Amino acid sequence: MKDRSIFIVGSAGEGIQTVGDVVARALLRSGVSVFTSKEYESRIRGGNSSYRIRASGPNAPRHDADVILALNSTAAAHYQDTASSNCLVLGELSPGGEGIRVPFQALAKEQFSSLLYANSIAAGCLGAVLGISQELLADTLCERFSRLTEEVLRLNVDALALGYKHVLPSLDASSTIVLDSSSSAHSFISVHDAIALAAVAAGCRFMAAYPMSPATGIMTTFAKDPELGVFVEQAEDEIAAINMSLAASAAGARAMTATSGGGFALMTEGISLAGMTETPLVVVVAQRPGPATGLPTRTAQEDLNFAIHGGHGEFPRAVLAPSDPKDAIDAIYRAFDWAERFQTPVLVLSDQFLADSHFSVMDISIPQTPVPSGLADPSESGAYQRYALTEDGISPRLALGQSEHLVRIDSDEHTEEGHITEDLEFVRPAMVEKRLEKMRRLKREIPPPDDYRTDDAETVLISWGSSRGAVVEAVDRLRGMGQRVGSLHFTTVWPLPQLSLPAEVKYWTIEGNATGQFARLLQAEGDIQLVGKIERYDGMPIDAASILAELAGDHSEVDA
Amino acid sequence: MKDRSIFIVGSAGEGIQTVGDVVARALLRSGVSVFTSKEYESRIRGGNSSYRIRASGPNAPRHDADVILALNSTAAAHYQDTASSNCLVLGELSPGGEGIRVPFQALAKEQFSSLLYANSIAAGCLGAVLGISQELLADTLCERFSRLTEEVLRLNVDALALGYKHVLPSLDASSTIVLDSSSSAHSFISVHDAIALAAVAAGCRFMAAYPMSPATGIMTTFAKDPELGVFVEQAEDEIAAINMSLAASAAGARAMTATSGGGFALMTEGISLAGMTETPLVVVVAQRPGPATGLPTRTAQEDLNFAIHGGHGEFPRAVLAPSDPKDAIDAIYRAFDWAERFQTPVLVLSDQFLADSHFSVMDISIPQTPVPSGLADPSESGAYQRYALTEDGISPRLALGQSEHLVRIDSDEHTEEGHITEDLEFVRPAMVEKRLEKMRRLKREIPPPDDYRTDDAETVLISWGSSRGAVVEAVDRLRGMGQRVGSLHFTTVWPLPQLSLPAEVKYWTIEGNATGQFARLLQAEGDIQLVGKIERYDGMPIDAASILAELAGDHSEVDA
Amino acid sequence: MIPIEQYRTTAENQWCPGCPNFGIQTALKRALGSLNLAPHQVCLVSGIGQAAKTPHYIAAHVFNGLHGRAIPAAIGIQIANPDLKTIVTSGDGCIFGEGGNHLLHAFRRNPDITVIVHDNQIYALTKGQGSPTTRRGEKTRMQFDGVAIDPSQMLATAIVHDCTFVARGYAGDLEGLTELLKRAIEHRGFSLIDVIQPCITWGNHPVAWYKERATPIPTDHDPTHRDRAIALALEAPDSFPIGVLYEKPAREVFGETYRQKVGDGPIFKLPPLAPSIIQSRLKAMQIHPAPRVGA
Amino acid sequence: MIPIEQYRTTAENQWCPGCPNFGIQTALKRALGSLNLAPHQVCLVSGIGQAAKTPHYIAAHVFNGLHGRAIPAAIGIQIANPDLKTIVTSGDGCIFGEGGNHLLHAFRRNPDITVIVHDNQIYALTKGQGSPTTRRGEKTRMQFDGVAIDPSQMLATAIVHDCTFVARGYAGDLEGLTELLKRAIEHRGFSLIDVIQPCITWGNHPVAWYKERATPIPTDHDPTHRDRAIALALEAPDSFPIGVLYEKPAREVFGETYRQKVGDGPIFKLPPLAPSIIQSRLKAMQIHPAPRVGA
Ligand SMILES: Cc1ncc(C[n+]2csc(CCOP(=O)(O)OP(=O)(O)O)c2C)c(N)n1
Ligand SMILES: Cc1ncc(C[n+]2csc(CCOP(=O)(O)OP(=O)(O)O)c2C)c(N)n1
Ligand code: SF4
Ligand code: SF4
Ligand SMILES: [Mg+2]
Ligand SMILES: [Mg+2]
Repeated sequence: MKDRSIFIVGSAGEGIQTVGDVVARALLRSGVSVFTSKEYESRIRGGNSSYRIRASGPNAPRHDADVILALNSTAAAHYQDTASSNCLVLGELSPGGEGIRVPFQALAKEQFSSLLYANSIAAGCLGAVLGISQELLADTLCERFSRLTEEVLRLNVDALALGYKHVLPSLDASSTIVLDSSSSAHSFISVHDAIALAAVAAGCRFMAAYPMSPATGIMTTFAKDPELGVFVEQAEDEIAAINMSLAASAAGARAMTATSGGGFALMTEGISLAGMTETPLVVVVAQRPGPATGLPTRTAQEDLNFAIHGGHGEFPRAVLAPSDPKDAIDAIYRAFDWAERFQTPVLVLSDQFLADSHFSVMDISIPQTPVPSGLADPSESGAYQRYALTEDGISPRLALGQSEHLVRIDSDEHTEEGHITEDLEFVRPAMVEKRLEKMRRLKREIPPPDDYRTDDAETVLISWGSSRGAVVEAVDRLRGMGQRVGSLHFTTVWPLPQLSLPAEVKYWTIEGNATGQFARLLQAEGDIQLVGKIERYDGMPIDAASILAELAGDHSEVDA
Repeated sequence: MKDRSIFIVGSAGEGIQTVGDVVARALLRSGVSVFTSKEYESRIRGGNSSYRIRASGPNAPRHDADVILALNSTAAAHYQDTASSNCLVLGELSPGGEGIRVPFQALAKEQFSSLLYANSIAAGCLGAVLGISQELLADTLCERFSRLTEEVLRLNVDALALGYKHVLPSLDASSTIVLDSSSSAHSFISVHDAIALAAVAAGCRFMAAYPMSPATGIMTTFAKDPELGVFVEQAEDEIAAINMSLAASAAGARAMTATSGGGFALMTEGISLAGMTETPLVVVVAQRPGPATGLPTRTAQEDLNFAIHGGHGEFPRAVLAPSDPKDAIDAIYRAFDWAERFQTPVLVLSDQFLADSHFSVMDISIPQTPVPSGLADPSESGAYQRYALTEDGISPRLALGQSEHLVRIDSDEHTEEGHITEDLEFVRPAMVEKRLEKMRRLKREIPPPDDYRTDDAETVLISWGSSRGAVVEAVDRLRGMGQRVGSLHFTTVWPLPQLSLPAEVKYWTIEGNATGQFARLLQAEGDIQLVGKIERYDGMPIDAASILAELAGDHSEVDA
Repeated sequence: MIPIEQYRTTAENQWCPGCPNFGIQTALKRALGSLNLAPHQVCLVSGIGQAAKTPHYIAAHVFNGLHGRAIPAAIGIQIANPDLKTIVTSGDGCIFGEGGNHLLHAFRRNPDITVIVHDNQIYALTKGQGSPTTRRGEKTRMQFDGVAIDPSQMLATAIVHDCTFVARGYAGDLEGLTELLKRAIEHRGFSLIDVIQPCITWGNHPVAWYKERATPIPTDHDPTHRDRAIALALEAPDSFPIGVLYEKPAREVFGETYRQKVGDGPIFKLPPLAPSIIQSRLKAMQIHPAPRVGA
Repeated sequence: MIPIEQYRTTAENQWCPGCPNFGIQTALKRALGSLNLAPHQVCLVSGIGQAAKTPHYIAAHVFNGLHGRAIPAAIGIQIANPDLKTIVTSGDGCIFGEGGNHLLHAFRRNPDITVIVHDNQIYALTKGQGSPTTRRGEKTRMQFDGVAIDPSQMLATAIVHDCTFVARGYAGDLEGLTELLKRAIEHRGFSLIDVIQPCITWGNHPVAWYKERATPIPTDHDPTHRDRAIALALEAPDSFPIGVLYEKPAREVFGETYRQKVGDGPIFKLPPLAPSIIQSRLKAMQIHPAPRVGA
């Protein structure tokens, strides 16, 4: 059987992450591809949260569960509406709830005199249900807890066995799940992991940032792993973060920063500074639902317009919105490359869904060489001028202190030399045109959107960023039902490529906001008639089922 | 004869403002309508600057001069290219320059033993050239310098007389200028004067702001005139400014703030907060050329997109861009009214040109009563909920501390009561829809654009904000040449009204930026085919002559 | 004396069970109660963070704004409605980190507000990064090799700016903290109280470690003595002398001049401006042509 | 010893004739010259304001960024290229006002940069509003009835943060200022020097008023004595004791640990990261199926 959705539910701090990780990894080790995602409240302990495993299905979210493992009964009740028909519920059931009751806490207390073992019991139960061998499970658990003493590890393995044994008798043919498996190795990786590693590989050496969900993980990856060689500084605020990063870049250290919408708001003056000073800078904006503080731990695609237009004045920029780890590696390479070559800010939009999801991917790779340096050879410059006017708008760039050539970087409108100017007749228009010429050239490099099964499509779903998995799944399912559906997916969302779209096709846009930002963008940039817009803005990621429901004219899934 | 353009040129600190003010006021007192504008460098002393008087012409800029009065010879040289054919140049001529040489400084030194009198001599010269009576000039000068001692005043009047007498013999019929005049009273007022007074009249009581050209004048007006009753605070930065103003508004003080692009960048997080907390707030964004520091004392219309999209997340807002003092009074009333009624931020875009121009206007008036309060009657609320869900999306608003009803204002997604929520199923979508419903209703109130001579027009010039005067002048001049031209001018630039534009007309957009921001906005929001875009981005205001040149296919005036 | 039950709200508490934030919450309720400040007479203001959720858990007016921006918001509220007791209650990251500039300039203004810093020496809500008060060398979930920079010294900074009420409290000392909060709230002008609040989830030290170091300021301390007050302030983060470090008689508070001019009380209660004022300003801009005498 | 002509640039100076900023400019050129710092070894960093134009007038690398943001920019530059002498030269409004938070946190980091504040106690470029150092009561073009709040005390704040070089200079004292600047620039770690710079256009006092009050710190002052240093700092804005207020031996500077790990010198000269490092991280994420034993 294929495509199983497993929710491990509980409250923050209770251990759903541990149980989920052990089970997900054990599945992977048994050859089953998994996709995991998380949803949780903005608090440290308590509340309701879930760790979601989608086994042998596509890398896309599902909002219903085939198995629910509940670590406490409140969570069991909270998530009971997510149960698919035939869902197996196990663990601490809600009062009156049906399923296999396993009193994790009581068992842990009874058998191990400590609540700490409840999670291993739970992992054992779930492993059994999923048909993972007990040995493999125990192995995975030991790997994950390698820091524990041997004694404690042994007790955890016992607890796992207890759980495993406890649940076996209650399983019959219908409740045991058999999953597709293969013998190929998968990488189990999140988009933010991919962003961090690709950035380092691309040559990033500097990041100043201020913690903000869901962007923090990128900085944490650098900070945790000093061998990556990135200078990381937790700035006092986002303004310091972007100014430090930008100036470090001007002084020759390839730099990036990362934040979420509210922090990005504070950075927009710096974005404009990067535009004016022609300084390469990569900025990751990990979206969450707004406005203002909004829902800090949830997901959204609401900051597209802001990413495109944030910052005063006019200057070139690109905005990329990757959808999965491979796409993210590409996007980050492209971002650093464009930043270097066009000497301007490049934004990368991700979101909480991407930050907290792990994808199973095969054949993932990261280029072995960094993005070529955009720095000029100082020996070639005669009298050096940082903003020399050239045909393509691109001036040879030297870093501050790179050589004896003085480099002058200026936020005012400036002469070729980098001094403040008040020359409105020649210098100002020339500098405006120089900057816009770069945008024109950048635009020529924009790749076309990703085409999926559009050849004979009568309906085309248009998406951008994190929703690709769900859209592809929707297309496949609709094709399975005999419908001629395809999709066009945009990873580069600004500038848009020149599009020539067949007119007779029915276009739908699909995005994680309530105002159809991408739909409007398409309309401003080209000639497109949309038949409908699918918008999700409840803080959860777009899933195939809700797309199907919307297309079928049933709005309940999306508007709810 | 009509429409004379007079440039008083000199360096900063030298007194062009004094000379200009005296002459402009004297013209007004002799019944001549004047429009004045200023252009100057970002420095305190030195450089080249001009005070421009357009007499008995429209309230719109001209880039060429019929009279140039130069306070120093460098300025005379700098501005010599602006001379129209037949231009009369007088004062300190450039080496080899033609015109009536008046050595202001030497005369002042000689006759009054002090350079301080040079400006009065200059005012006298210019007054004579413009046919203003010496008495009236002297009177105006005394009025303007009422703070000086009588002795000094008398000496200044003597200096003025000296200038007057000095230049008279050099004037012949062709060089004396006779201007149209009337006996109606004019108000001589700038758009920022109008904004400040209208804001106070509309009920504004609080402004925290941080100085930034060209927005500072609004705060200065309040600070200088405590009788206006506005609590003014110079904040430590723009972030403090918007948060103070917003919170004061939440506590019942009608509030505004003002800044320019870079400061607005720092305020965008606060704009989003106003959207989320549903707090009325009026923010004036006085534009100048960017990006970054750009040209601090010049003009532009580059922040349209940023004003529309600045701030993370999705929430209702309106953006108004007045073109002249009357329009500004309307816009400010509308801004405060919308802010109160829709409980959301409203932005008002002005620019340096508007900030530094004085218009002659007849019959200007400001409503006698403030905008109605958006505060609810606390005695009507049972169990009060700040974010109560209502059909129109508008919840009865009580201020913090208005009554015994507790008011909870929250930047997180919140319940009706104003508490943090994690309810994604009902509360979050309902709150998103509530906020968007307000936008839908706001959109219904958007007035159509201003129509000017479009009835039989084959060509329509589309403009927004500060360029109206120039566009109207261009239309009139083209009509005078027999061309069927009209214009559509937008003061409300976001949201746009529903437009149904006749398809056979040739549309041009005209705006002060290099990327055609408004043109793109029109294309995103409606079906419009543009035949051309006229864009000016050299830091100077759009004028009729450059529009005419562009329409005639001669790009030299605009692209230079 | 208002019983503390009257400050209960319906909001579900989101703190970790046992968090010392509960102590601050209770102490604040008690202080308000014993000062007879009814919920509607109080406005609680915060930014974003765990501490910043406090206003949801105490019945009062609430302004829960942006991370770092509680102080300017409180100043705006205090000016708009001076009848409210405006109290900021937010985290160390919020007030000393993102919002540092506002605190610095609040010292200068002396607004009549109280600022309570829940000083847990960590960014708790974002899961354990160092905050401006984290001790040098301590390991966190961002500074894995230990924080490499020195802590902020904002109490000493308050004192050099002659802030007229500067105190340090301890979240575990309910009685003492209640008293300190009462004094801070009663103080006319700006009062700053840094409350040591061990974080039992992300903190590097057990509560006992803090308790040991949170010792009362010697009773012979003269709180008008600047140098001694600074020395006491600078003992942190190694130890936390608890009590009033610095206190001076109230001086002019922010907005007083304005109120003297336009009238006291909330601005929304002021009568509208006389239209004649605007009209006179407009009139001053009007220019009437004089009879022309000709050149 | 490099002659000061070598620091000349082609930029047209935009200051008012006679402005004491010229004095700071000359002193800085002299200091650089006598420290044998060639133009390309120096990076001048500023925000926006009259003072912030300084970098255009002295031959060196220039980063003239945003108003208030010179310090984070300088820190970024210093980390990216520790071989450069990175010197901030900007206004009181820029550094103490808009940029206050960055200064506050720079104290904590101790980056090896020098910050020169052109302290004219006014916002000059925006035409005369009060700055954070304007004396209470002084009238400005925004505070028409006089500034109603107290001045910032950032030197005292530096001292309580144990900033290891804190000085005050006077723009009119070329010799003395040159010496101070030399010491500040030579100092390893963060050095802050507030230079009293009368504004002859917007200032409320004639230069003589300042000159009178800019008196040398008594020679017996012990710059390691915190309390006395604070007392000297707090004499401003009534008088301006000139000299080094506070000085401590250098301590660990910002970024040292990083450089110890990856190598010294500019980051752009570092060899690219060994690809094996990335590959090993990728590999750690790879999961190979084990033979399944069946449930
Ligand atoms: C502009 C902005 N930047 C960052 C964040 C993310 N953020 C939320 S709370 C927090 C830190 C909270 O620390 P603190 O103020 O000490 O409160 P605590 O959680 O420790 O009580 C941060 C960085 C944000 N909400 N807004
Ligand atoms: C974000 C931002 N806010 C405001 C301004 C406007 N501004 C430019 S210079 C300045 C004040 C300058 O004062 P100071 O730093 O003391 O320098 P000075 O001109 O006195 O030398 C201000 C407010 C700006 N450029 N950017
Ligand atoms: S994370 Fe720390 S500060 Fe936050 S509630 Fe838990 S224990 Fe308290
Ligand atoms: S305005 Fe003041 S500080 Fe600026 S150059 Fe002129 S005198 Fe100097
Ligand atoms: Mg904290
Ligand atoms: Mg200054």
